Amino acid sequence: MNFLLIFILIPMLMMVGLFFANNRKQINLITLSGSVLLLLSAIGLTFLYLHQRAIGNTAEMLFITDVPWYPAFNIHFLVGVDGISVIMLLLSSIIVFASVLVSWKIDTMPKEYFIWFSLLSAGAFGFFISLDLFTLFFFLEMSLVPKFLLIGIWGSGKKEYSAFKLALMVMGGSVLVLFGILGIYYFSGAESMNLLELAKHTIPLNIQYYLFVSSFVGFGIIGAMFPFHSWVPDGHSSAPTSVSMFLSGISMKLGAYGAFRVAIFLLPEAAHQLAWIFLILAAFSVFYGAFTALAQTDLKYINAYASISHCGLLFFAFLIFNETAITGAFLQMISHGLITALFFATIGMIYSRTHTRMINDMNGLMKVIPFIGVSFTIAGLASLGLPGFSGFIAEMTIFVGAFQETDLLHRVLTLIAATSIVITAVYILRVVGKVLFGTITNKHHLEFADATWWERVSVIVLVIAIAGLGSAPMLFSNMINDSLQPVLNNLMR
Amino acid sequence: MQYTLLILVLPLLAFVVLGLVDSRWKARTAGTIGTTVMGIVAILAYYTAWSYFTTANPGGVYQKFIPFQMEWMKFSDQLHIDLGILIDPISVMMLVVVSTVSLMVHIYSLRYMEGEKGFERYYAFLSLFSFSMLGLVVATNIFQMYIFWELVGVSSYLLIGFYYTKPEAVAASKKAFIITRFADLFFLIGIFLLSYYTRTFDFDVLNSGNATVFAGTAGLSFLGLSLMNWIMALIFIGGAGKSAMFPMHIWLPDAMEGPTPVSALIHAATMVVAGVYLVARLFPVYYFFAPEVLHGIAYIGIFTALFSAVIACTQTDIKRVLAYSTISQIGFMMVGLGVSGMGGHHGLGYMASMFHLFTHAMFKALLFLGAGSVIHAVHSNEMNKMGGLRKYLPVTHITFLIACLAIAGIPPFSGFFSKDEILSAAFEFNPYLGSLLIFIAGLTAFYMFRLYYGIFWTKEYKHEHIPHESPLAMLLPLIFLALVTVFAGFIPFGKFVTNDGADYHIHIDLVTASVSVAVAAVAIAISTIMYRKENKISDRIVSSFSVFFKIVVHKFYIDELYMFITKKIVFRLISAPIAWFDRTLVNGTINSFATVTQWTSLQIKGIQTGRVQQYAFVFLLSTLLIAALIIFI
Amino acid sequence: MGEFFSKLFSGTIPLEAYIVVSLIMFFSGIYGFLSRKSLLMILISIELILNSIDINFAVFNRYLYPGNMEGFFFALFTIAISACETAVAIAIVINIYRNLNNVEVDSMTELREPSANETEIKEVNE
Amino acid sequence: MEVHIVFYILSLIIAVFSVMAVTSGRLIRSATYLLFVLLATAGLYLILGYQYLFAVQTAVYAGGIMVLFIFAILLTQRPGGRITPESVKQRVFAIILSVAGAFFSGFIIISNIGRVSHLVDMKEIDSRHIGMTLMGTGKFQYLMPFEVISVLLLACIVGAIMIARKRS
Repeated sequence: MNFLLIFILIPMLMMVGLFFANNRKQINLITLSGSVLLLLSAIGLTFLYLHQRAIGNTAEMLFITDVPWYPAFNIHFLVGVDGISVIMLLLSSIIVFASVLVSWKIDTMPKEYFIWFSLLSAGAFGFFISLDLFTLFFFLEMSLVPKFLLIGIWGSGKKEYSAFKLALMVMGGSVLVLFGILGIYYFSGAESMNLLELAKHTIPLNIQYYLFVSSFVGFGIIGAMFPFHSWVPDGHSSAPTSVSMFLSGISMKLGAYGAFRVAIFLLPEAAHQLAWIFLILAAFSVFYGAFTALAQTDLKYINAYASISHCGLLFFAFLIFNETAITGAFLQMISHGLITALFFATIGMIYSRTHTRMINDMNGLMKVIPFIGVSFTIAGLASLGLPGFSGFIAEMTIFVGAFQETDLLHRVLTLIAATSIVITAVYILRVVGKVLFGTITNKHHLEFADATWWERVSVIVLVIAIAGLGSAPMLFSNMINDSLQPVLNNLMR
Repeated sequence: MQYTLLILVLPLLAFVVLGLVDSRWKARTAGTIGTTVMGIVAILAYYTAWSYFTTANPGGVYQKFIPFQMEWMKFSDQLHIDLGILIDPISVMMLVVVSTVSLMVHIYSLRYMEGEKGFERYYAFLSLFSFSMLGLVVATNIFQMYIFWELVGVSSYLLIGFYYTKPEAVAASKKAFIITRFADLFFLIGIFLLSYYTRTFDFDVLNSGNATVFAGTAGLSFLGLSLMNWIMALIFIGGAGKSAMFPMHIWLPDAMEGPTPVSALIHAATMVVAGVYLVARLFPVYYFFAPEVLHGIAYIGIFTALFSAVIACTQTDIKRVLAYSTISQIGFMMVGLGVSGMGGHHGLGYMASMFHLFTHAMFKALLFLGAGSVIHAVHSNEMNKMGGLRKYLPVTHITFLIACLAIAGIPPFSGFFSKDEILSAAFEFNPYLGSLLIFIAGLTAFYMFRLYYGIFWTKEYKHEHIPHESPLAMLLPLIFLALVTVFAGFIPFGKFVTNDGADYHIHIDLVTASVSVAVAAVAIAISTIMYRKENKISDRIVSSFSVFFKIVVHKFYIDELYMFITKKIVFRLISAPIAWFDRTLVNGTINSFATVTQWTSLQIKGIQTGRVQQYAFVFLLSTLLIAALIIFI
Repeated sequence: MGEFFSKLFSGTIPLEAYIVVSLIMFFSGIYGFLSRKSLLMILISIELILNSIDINFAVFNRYLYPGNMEGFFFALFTIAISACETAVAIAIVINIYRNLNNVEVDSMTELREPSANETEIKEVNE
Repeated sequence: MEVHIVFYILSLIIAVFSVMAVTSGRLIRSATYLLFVLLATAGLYLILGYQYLFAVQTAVYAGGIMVLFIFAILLTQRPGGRITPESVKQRVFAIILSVAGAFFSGFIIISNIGRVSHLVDMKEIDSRHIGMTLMGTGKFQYLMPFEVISVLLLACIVGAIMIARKRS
């Protein structure tokens, strides 16, 4: 039995278990033990992977399982991991663990909530381990429906609107992705949906153009690239806390990961030719998200736009096509995933106490809820790229990579993207200053209780992950680097 | 010299421990831990200095040591960030300065901050700051420097905003962070460009003076300036931001909202001279590859010195006066570096600048701590709430006076020696520059004594309760720093710190010295006449220059300009329109897809009226038509 | 002329004659179904239609397949079914009358979706 | 000869009263006209030699269904009240359609005249035969539909009562 299947099996078993659970205690036990197991398996997988590499296993993908699924179309259930997938799994399991803890005491229909949440995580995990285009698409779709329900039922504010918007836009993205995938399958002549197999075939350039645009835009919608980002602010702000964490921490990464694995890896020539268009969009996205965040007054909107800005940076880095920048992009993926999850977690905690997310309605919360306040500040500082936290490493790697390209377009776009460093500081400090500092003006706010133990555990796990990545980046960057070579070879052919 | 690693590790540990336990320990325990750690660090720093300066110059030239180095992050085969410790004359000198001032502030704060809420937090932040600043000065490469540069920035942010319930403090901390961050962006771009063309971050390689390192930039220029000039200018902007050079000086006076010991440590002695240290660190690169920028630094330095000295003459908040004086003195240091050459007598400016950095750190820390003592006694920052305090605060008074004399450049206090070297270097570079510098030195003497008289002489302010001298823990640092201020001038600084590592014997240029002392003496005299006793002279002068005075009091409206740029331009003209664009156009487009779909479906739905007769009609009609079609065609 | 009349009144009655009669009945029923508002009128129209079909069944059976009885029985069953239909329909009509106090088709709108011109397009937007 | 005359009279009755039944302004009159039509139809069956069908038509239609109609009309209409007139548009459309349909069908009938019109014999079907056919299970025998219809009738009776009963 393949180790990777654990990542799909555990959520599935959780769903079954939850289905038969009949009291709160059992639900809590199942969700907690499931998420802890996931986290442990991810850590275990990391070590297994490092061990395999250490004993000299240089295969491109490890732990491969290949089961024919629908032979008529050469569809296989094909999973396997390289360093990138391993760290994405690690990221996902950390976020799943943290978000389960944050929603630990959700009041309405906890059983159903966690069932859908498990399905959502199964989709994400499956996505990261699949090597077959169809399997990939299957898991991408699998994670879509739960989002719609989770936001539509357990959300707040304009939840129906947001749920519909998110589901429809992401579905639109999926359609484009599907178009790209089928195009790749038919035109490559590989008679296989296997990523590695497809990479060996060259698709005619004029067809690659269409397929690249289609699949990149499709994944761009899922990954919230300007101008396809408009589901992000509404979706994030309406979603319940843990779903917000999951959405921005993992779901948006599905888009970027897919764009890399499918669009860039399989269509390298078109990627080279068309990169400039998307490079401009991505650089603008960075700048745009940051400035928009500056004008927001809702905490979740601020973070949503910050996510757009940071994810724009990620696409920007991918499209530079050099090793350093792409390494940076993956570091940014993990880093942003963790930071934004921490952000949403703390915002959720604040919201559950104040029942408002408008920064103008809050003041001086640091005094009453110091733990949450400190966590929020840490999230802010990490987000603005303070050394010692992961954001710094990721941004620096990206920019070092970006500065390797000397032509005018890259230089100008890099400078535009780099301005976000300052703007990020401005909006983060504005929020921190308004919400946490100052004196409390609302008398009710004096009665708040600080974080409960499960909230603390969730925050601490995230902070440790952020600080760990920020202070020992080499481990992860080496894992990414190991796995980048095939892609780079493909890009340079 | 592996033990130097402890200098960094100990404060970091202290930060982590103090930060984690937060308020679970008694305040005093936290303070003691912090202070003890800092004491050990200071001892280690002194030991390092002693062993380095006594043993490391075989053949009369100081060697560089890298006792510790590890690869931290690898970008590509050539580019990687290392974390390490670089021991050379200036880093050792800075180690001494930072650890000394930090230790003094730690001791001083034990009583000054006593009873404050968040005492442990305060010490945690102080430790964090000490760690970052020490890491900054021993950085082996420019990227490590940037990392610690950011860390000092954030610890400064945290400490300025220590009184987080005070809106001014919060605003000031934000301002400080954002402005330095803005400058750091340029620094960072400079680093990226530099590293791209030189394929290294290492100071060792950069400072080797080897032109092949910079071969990548040869022949490249942009807007008429060579690329190296651009890069070094960008890097200098970063330094200028931290060192509060015009026009990025506005954060420093506001930063005085933080606790006074913090101002002494961060905003007078250590962090704000990081920019000077950066230029000194990269001096060979500036000198050989970007001389135009180096001269630019001199001009910016002198303009800032003049500008802030003028403002300092009009301020009434004693900490703000000191802040402007700090800016002005950093301007002096920048001038020293800007006019310097390489090696031997040409390197006088460099040596002088470092010397001034050293002495300034001591006497400015002393001034701030003294001001803190005064504030502690009268609970106000405003000069008009003081006056006649010399009777109540004798020790503070004496030490403050010593510091004033030192900054005014009166021999034999340390400031005289260091400032005099800068003046000589400036005269050699350009006599006009030198003269202007002497004038600024005179202004310095004037406003410092205005401050001194305003606090300790003039008419006595009626206090609600009689001010009393500060406790011993606060006085000890004052006395220690006063002693250093008195005697530091006699350190043969040229023996230790020069830009080529070789020995340089300081000799005092008598002409320059006498002129500057005379100017200072006259300035002090004028100040004495105007401010020692309460009189109308100053008011009369103010009223005769009322317009000019008003402009100066408002700090030349630079703050207002910044507010205009940020509020009006960034928020109103960029951010708000983009947000509007996002909500209406981008989002509107997406929504319009939905609206159009819904509209279409409603139109189609209109056919399904729900009227049976209509259905029957359509059904029959269609049947008829189809039948007709079948039959007739 | 006389020849025509004699033809009309001699020999067997042609099949078409019956069909024409049933045709008139059928289209009267159609007219009634389409034009009348009262549910009872519609029911009456339906009866007319059914009846005309019955005639057709019987006639075709008699003329074309006189040996068989399919048409005959079909007509028989149709009569039975129309009886059922009428019974249920009238029960419904009475029930509707109780609720709405009239029996017009247009007044029965309870279960109908409002049409486009009756409702404004709901703004999806905030 | 007599048969012809009877047929023409019956046809005339059917044609006229059908049209009147659907155009009349009063329900009770419509119902009456319908009754005439139904009876005339029964007459046609008689001409065709289907006495049994004639009996059923008379009993079920003209008897049972008409009674139902009249009850319904009496229950739902105020005495002497006219039903609200329909819109002209609706009528015009209905007329156009039905006339067009009639012409169309008529055209087909006319164009096919004479193809199938030979009546072989007109002899009456005896009731025994009908009974056997209805109850038999062999080919061309109708026990199954008969039973289905019976069940349907039962269901209709129950359903009609269920629907029409007053809810408390």
